[in-house]
Amino acid sequence: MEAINNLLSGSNVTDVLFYVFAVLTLLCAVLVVANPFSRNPVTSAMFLVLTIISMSGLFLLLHAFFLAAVQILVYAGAVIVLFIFVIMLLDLKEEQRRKIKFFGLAAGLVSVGIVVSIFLKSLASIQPNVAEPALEGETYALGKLLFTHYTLPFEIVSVLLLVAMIGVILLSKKKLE
Amino acid sequence: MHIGIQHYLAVSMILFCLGLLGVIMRRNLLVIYMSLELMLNAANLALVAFSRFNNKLDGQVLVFFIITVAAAEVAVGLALIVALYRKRQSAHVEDLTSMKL
Amino acid sequence: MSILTYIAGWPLLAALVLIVVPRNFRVIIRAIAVLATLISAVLAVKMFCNYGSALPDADGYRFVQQIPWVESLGISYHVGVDGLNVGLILMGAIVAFAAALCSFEIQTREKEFYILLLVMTGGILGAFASLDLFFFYFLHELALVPTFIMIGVWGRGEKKNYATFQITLYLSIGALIALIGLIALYIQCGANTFDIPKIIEHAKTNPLAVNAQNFIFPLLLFGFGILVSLWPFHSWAPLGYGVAPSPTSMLHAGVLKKFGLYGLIRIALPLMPQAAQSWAHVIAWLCVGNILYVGWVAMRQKDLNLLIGNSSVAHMGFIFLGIASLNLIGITGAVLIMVAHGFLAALTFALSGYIYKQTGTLEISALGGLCRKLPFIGTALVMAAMAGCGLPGFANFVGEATVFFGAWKAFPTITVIALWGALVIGGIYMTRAIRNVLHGPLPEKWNSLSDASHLWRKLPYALLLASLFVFGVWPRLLTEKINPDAVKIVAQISPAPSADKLVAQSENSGVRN
Amino acid sequence: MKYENLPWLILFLPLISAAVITLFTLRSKTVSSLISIGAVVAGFVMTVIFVNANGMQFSGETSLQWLEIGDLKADFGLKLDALSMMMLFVVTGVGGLIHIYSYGYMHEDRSMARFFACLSLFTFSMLGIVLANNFLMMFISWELVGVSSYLLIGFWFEKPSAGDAAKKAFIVNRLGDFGFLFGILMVWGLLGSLNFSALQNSITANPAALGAMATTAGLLIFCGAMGKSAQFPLHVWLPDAMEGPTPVSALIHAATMVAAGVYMLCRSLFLFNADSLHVISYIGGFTALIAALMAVQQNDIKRIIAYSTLSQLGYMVMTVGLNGPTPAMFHLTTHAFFKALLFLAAGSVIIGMHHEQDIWQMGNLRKKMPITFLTFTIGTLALCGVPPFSGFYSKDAILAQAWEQKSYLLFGVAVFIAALTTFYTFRLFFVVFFGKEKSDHAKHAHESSLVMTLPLVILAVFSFAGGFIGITNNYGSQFVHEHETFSAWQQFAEPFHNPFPMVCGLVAFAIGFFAALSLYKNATSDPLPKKLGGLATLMKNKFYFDEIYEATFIRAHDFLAAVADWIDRWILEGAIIGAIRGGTDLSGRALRLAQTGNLQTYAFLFVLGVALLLYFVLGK
Amino acid sequence: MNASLNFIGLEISVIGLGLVLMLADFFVPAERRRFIGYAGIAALGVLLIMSFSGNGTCSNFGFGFNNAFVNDGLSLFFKRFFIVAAILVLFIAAEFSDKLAAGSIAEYYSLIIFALAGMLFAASSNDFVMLFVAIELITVTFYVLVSFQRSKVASLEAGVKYLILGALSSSFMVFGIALIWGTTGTLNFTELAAVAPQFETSRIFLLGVLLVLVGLGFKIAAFPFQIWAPDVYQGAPTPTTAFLAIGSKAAGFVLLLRVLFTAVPSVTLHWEKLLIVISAITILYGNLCALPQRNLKRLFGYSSISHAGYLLLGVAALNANGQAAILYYLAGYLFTVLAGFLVIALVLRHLETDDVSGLAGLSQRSPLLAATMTISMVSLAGIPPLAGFFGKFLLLKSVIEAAQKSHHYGYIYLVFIALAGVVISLYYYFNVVRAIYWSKEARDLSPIALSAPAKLTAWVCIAGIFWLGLFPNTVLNLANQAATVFVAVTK
Repeated sequence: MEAINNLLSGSNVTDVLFYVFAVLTLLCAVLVVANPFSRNPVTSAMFLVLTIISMSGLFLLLHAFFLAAVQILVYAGAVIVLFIFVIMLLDLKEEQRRKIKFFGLAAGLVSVGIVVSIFLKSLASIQPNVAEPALEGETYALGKLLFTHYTLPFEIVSVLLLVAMIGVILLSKKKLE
Repeated sequence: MHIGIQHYLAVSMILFCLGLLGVIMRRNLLVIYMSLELMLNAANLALVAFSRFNNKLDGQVLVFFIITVAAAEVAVGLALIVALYRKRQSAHVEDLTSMKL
Repeated sequence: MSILTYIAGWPLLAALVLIVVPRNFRVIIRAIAVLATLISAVLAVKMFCNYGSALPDADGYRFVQQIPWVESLGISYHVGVDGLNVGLILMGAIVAFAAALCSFEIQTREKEFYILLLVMTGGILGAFASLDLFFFYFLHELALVPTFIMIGVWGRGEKKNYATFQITLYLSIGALIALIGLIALYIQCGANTFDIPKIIEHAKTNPLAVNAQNFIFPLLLFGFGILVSLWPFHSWAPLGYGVAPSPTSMLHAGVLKKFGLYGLIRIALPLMPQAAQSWAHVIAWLCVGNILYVGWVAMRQKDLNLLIGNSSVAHMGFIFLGIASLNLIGITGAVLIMVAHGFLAALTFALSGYIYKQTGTLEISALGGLCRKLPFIGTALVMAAMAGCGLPGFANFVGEATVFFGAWKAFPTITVIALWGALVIGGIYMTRAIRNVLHGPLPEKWNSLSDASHLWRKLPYALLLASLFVFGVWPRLLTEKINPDAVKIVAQISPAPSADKLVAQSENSGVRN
Repeated sequence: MKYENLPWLILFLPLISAAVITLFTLRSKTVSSLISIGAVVAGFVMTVIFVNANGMQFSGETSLQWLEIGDLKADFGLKLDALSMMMLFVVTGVGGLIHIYSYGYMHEDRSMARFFACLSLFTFSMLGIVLANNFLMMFISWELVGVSSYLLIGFWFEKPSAGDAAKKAFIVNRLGDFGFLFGILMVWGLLGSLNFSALQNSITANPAALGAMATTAGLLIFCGAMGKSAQFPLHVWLPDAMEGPTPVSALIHAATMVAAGVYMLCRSLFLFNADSLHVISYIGGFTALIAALMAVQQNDIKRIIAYSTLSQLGYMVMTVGLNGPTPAMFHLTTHAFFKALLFLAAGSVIIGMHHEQDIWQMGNLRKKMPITFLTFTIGTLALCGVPPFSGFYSKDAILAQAWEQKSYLLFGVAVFIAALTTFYTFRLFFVVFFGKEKSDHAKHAHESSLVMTLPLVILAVFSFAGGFIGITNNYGSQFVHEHETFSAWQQFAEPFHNPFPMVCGLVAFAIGFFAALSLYKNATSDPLPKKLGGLATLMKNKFYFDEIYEATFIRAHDFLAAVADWIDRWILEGAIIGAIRGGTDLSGRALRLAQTGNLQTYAFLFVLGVALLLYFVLGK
Repeated sequence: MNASLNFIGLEISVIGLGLVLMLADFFVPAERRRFIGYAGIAALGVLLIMSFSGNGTCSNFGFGFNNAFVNDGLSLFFKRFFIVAAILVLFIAAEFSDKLAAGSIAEYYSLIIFALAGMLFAASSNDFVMLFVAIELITVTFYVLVSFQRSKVASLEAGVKYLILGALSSSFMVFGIALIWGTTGTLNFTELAAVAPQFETSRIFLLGVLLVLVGLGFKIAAFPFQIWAPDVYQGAPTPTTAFLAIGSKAAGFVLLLRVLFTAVPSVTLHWEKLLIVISAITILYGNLCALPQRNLKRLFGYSSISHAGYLLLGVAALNANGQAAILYYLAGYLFTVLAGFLVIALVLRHLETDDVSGLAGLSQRSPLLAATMTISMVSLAGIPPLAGFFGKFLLLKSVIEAAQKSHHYGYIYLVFIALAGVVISLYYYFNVVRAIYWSKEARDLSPIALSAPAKLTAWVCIAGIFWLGLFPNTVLNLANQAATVFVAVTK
């Protein structure tokens, strides 16, 4: 009741925004996973873009401006484009509506349900911290941390990207020698 | 009630579980892969939220790495799926059962 | 270097040499194998003869050699003999020599066969000589694995595959259970050493807790019991021996099988006296299964090797009975039978192997009257059968009689049952076998059989028979050696002193507190 | 004691002979037989020398340490006293003669060397029994005797019946040995020693030392004798044992080995209390009775004599049971003479008849085989207890013992048996030697060679004179404390001290003789079955003991064996191991069904795994 | 920073080597490219020798990069281990090269080297970021390596399965790391160890740790995350399978050890039951499923699951001996498994099937390979005098020690389950041996020509197996020393 009151009273804009973005994120995510209207992967991909954009909204609320930008750039800009590209390339048809096996569905729901319940239980155990969050996601600070404290992982990730590059080339080379 | 870490974490966890559902319910490899991205993003959200509420930037650095690695994985993964599609003309999990038992 | 190292080492070295010998040098391969085992046997005889004059070390072992192996675990290569294993090593070396001689029956892949045979020989002789728990087990396993392969590759009959897997899995279970027991013993003892004399010494002042004993003892009992075909874990034995090539059966039934019994006497009894006492009844009743039940099973067999295999299982019962009696006479008797049965089992399997080689069957109903065509083999088989049913003059009798005397004090009822098994049931199936295999008219088809003619062919059988005779006629050769060490073991088992010690100890600790 | 080492030599010479023959001279019949004969004859000579030097009335022991483990002390020891000396004479003397006889009898056999090796082995073992100074040594020899008997019964192993008989003898003996060793264990457990002298001392010192187990222990020890001396119910092997060569029957199954049981009883007489002796005497009497009855309807010459042996052994055992070791041993000795004589003579007949053993194929052989006939007659007369033949004295001593012990039932039985003995012996006698030749073989029968007839003659002499050459004196010195030595004349007149039993014995003889005479003088077939009807069938079929044992003991063991085998095959191997194997295999096949190859299943299982993991740790 | 560079000289060299090998492609004609591998082997050999001579940076103990990177006994042990593994895998790859797309063999080598680099980093990881990137480097490289035989559907299918499940496990792990960091505020193992006790009851923290374990459990193929192993093992090119079986698994184990015993030891102590159950089920699952298996590579897949179970015995024992035993066992497993895959690569490369029957008649075709395979199988089965026996001995010993110390009945059950597993495994291992020596199905009896490097590899593997079985002292001391890294975990 109180929460609704708070929301309605608009005492805190960020709170309202949180709910807006959160609902948007989750809704879009649901539509990625299980769109009742379309089983087309393109639809899923488009909703994934929406999920990611609304999530970067949440990032903004958390003052992680750089990451919000990266999120949109990398995910919406690169990853999803890649997905769409591949979907188009492969000319994928809609996922056929095969008979859903009731047992499989139930078992899947039950196991995810267990995970959810454990998650929620754990969540309930969290003590909300009283202190006002103060961190500002300054790009400068982030960069400094990345290039001093986390140089080594950074370099390793560069090797990883190299490997990924080689891999992609090897896997998609047309000619099989 | 003020929006605290638990709110963000709840969103993150629900997102994570949605991704999980996608992985185990969908049959299209690409959609499965997208669901995996959802799960990674859930982790990202949790990290950013923790970063904000713990007042430490390390979480955001980790997010940076996760995004990078995810991008690399996506690249390799999609290439692999494409290669497979070329062989099999299918991106459905039911068609990938030549090895079993 | 201790002579024991040479006894166990020559066969292993020869096995290594054989690896590089080309496989078509058949004569050389065989010669190397025979020579290596011969050297072992001669050295073992020498060791046996010099036993009295060799100086024992502080723990009472002779011909000792110790080389650290893994210091952090307290494992060392430690060999030595006392009365308990001196006879076993002699027996093992002689049987190995006989088995190598009998291996002429192997015609395919001889090189591999001889390598395995030599590994088996070296392993088991080493295991008996070992005074280190780890090597004790390690070398036994080393000897056990060739058995499986030999049965699998050179075995005979339709049930070969089944039998190979059966014996492999069954014995591995036993070996592993025993291994767990040994490790638990090592840990529980807390001396941080695998050295048997040290552990025993340590246990004298820090006896194992009774509940630990009651956990470890059954592990060793059943682990070793499976290896020795203690009833009801015996069914692998006749099956395995039924299909095994005879040199393998000789070495396994004769020598390798004694490992478990030796382990019980050497390790389980002195270290876990209380548990031994509480389990003695169980062992004694299980013996009845071996002696009586398996005796009956043997009566029913239609295949000579199965019959011999079952009778060998039945004989194990006497040894267990001796062990269960937990007194000097019983334990001495058990060791005596271990040695005697080694020669006997080797002899019987060698003979059945010869018959199989000649006739291509061991189906009792298909045989008959063989004494006419095979007087030497037949006579030897009669002798073996007689030794098998406990005829005096052969070493088995001495052992069995001793066991009966020992067990009489502890388990009169079971002793009587064992007597029945030994004298009557043993007599029935052995004489039936003689009657059906050797006596009676000779079927037409066996007219072309030929007897073991020249000396080399006769040698293994003669050697084994002679050994049986020597120890049967003059058992003091063994008992004088066994006695002092059996006394030590019995002293550790006997309830009164150890209980006193426990009481004294608790009082001491009470005072300290 | 002079020539202390001589007994060792006597004992071991036959063993050496057996070893030498087996190892070296199996190919030469003559050398082998000479070695064997030499060993036993030398044994006899040395016995004579030893006894001459030491006299009969002494007692000594000599031993080597053989086995000593804690409380278990078993020496390889010899007990030298009148009892063992007399037995030495019997074994080496009668044995020697039989060895010599065998040389002739077995001449045609290609395995003669093996025969003599076994015979030597037997001699060694028998001497071992005789000389043993403790139970374990005796048991060892006991077993060895059993095995030599086994080997010799099965000598012609190609004959299925010989193989079967050997097997049967061995197993039945083993049954007795079971009790024997059981008894030895019990005695050792109670008295702590195996040595006869030590045991005797402790029993003398404390007659109740055996306590409540006294009767049991005694009867268990007696089981040994029951097996070896073929007492009811373990008597069934002896008649079958006649499948062996005839000298073997004479030596082992008449003169020596079967007497070992009686000897053992006498040796360990101090162990038996009144109750156990009582049982022993009745078993002996019963055995004697049924054996005599069975003998009446047998047609095989050797089997008749075998049943007679059985019957006489029953006599001896009965006498021991009546606390009469001296008469028992006396009868044992004379029986050794005349029964060996009878067997050897029968052997001679068999050789003469070209291995025909059915008495109804013989007839009128007295003309063709005079020496055999004569000696056989002497043996018969001795067996039937005709004065002054040796059998008369020993049998009279037995009857007198029964009478004096006031065991009138047994006395009556004994007299009845005496009559039966005479009857069946003369039945044999008449049918074989008188009347008409009943077959071609009988017509062409011939007398045996000198090497065979000579032992017959010597044995005949002893069968005749055995009653008054001082045998009782020697035994008496062993068993009777205030013993006086009788002169030959006194011995001759001994039966008249107690005339009633003597008269009874003579009357029994007369009845038996005239019955046989009237029925069989010129008979060509047996008239008795018609007269006796069912009883004759019973007798002929040995009261169906074999069949009864077949149906009980053997069947029971075979049944148990079948059950055990079934359990082994189907429960242990089949059900339990099979279930473990099958269960393992099945669970493997079931488990891997999870491995569907479908990625979605995998993902699901993965998530399920996560769920389980989380639930396991955080579920509470 | 410069000081920190002293620690990663080895890793830099390895990455450099990977780049060089890749570039070598341009300068070496296609038919000679398989020899590039030998250059890589030589270079790795030099690095390996340096690690023993004391000149190598990896024996320069200490922390670097703000404690994110650690060089200690454990990392040293594993770095040597990974280099040896890579060397042997390169040998196998060189033999197998004609089955790969010929032009891309140099890339294959360099990918192996990059995976090796990832493993080296994993061995030295001391914080979760390092852990994450190192694992991802390994995993992403393996995605490519598994699907490298593009012409084979099975290879691609295996690649996709590994990809999806790998990414799934990565997601769990990342989420777990997020939760751990969120609750404790630190990513560094050492720091975490200090603060972990106060979070022992925090559900969210425990959830985080568990989710990290999911990721690591996937790498080592422990139950319930073992499901991918058989398919991927079967489908991947044989050298990849070999490297996956030994390298990837060992990397998983070193990280598992670090996380459990360096980062959150206080939590681990409460999880003995969990570890026992996981270990027991893993052993049973692997062995039981392998029983009816006829496909050799798939058999190795199941067998690798069971061996993960055995290795987990050492984890479950929660004592230093257990940790040392894991290291020892892995060392033995290295030679054993690579021996097996060498034979598979050499024998089955010309056959369409991976069936066990393909080995029929091997004893006549090539006694050396037959012996190698036999020794490998016997060692896997844990029979003396081979490496597998001593390793299992140490593992069992550590568990029995734990049983004695904790009086936890679970340990005793665990011992017997391990025992049952060993016995079951005998059946299928001996089935392989049987196929080699006395199978009646042998059709092709032509001798197999072996190149000198292949022979050398076989002999090295055999020597390694025997060496570890007969002379355990050296490696055992190294393992014991390495295990001292962990906070003494005692109860």
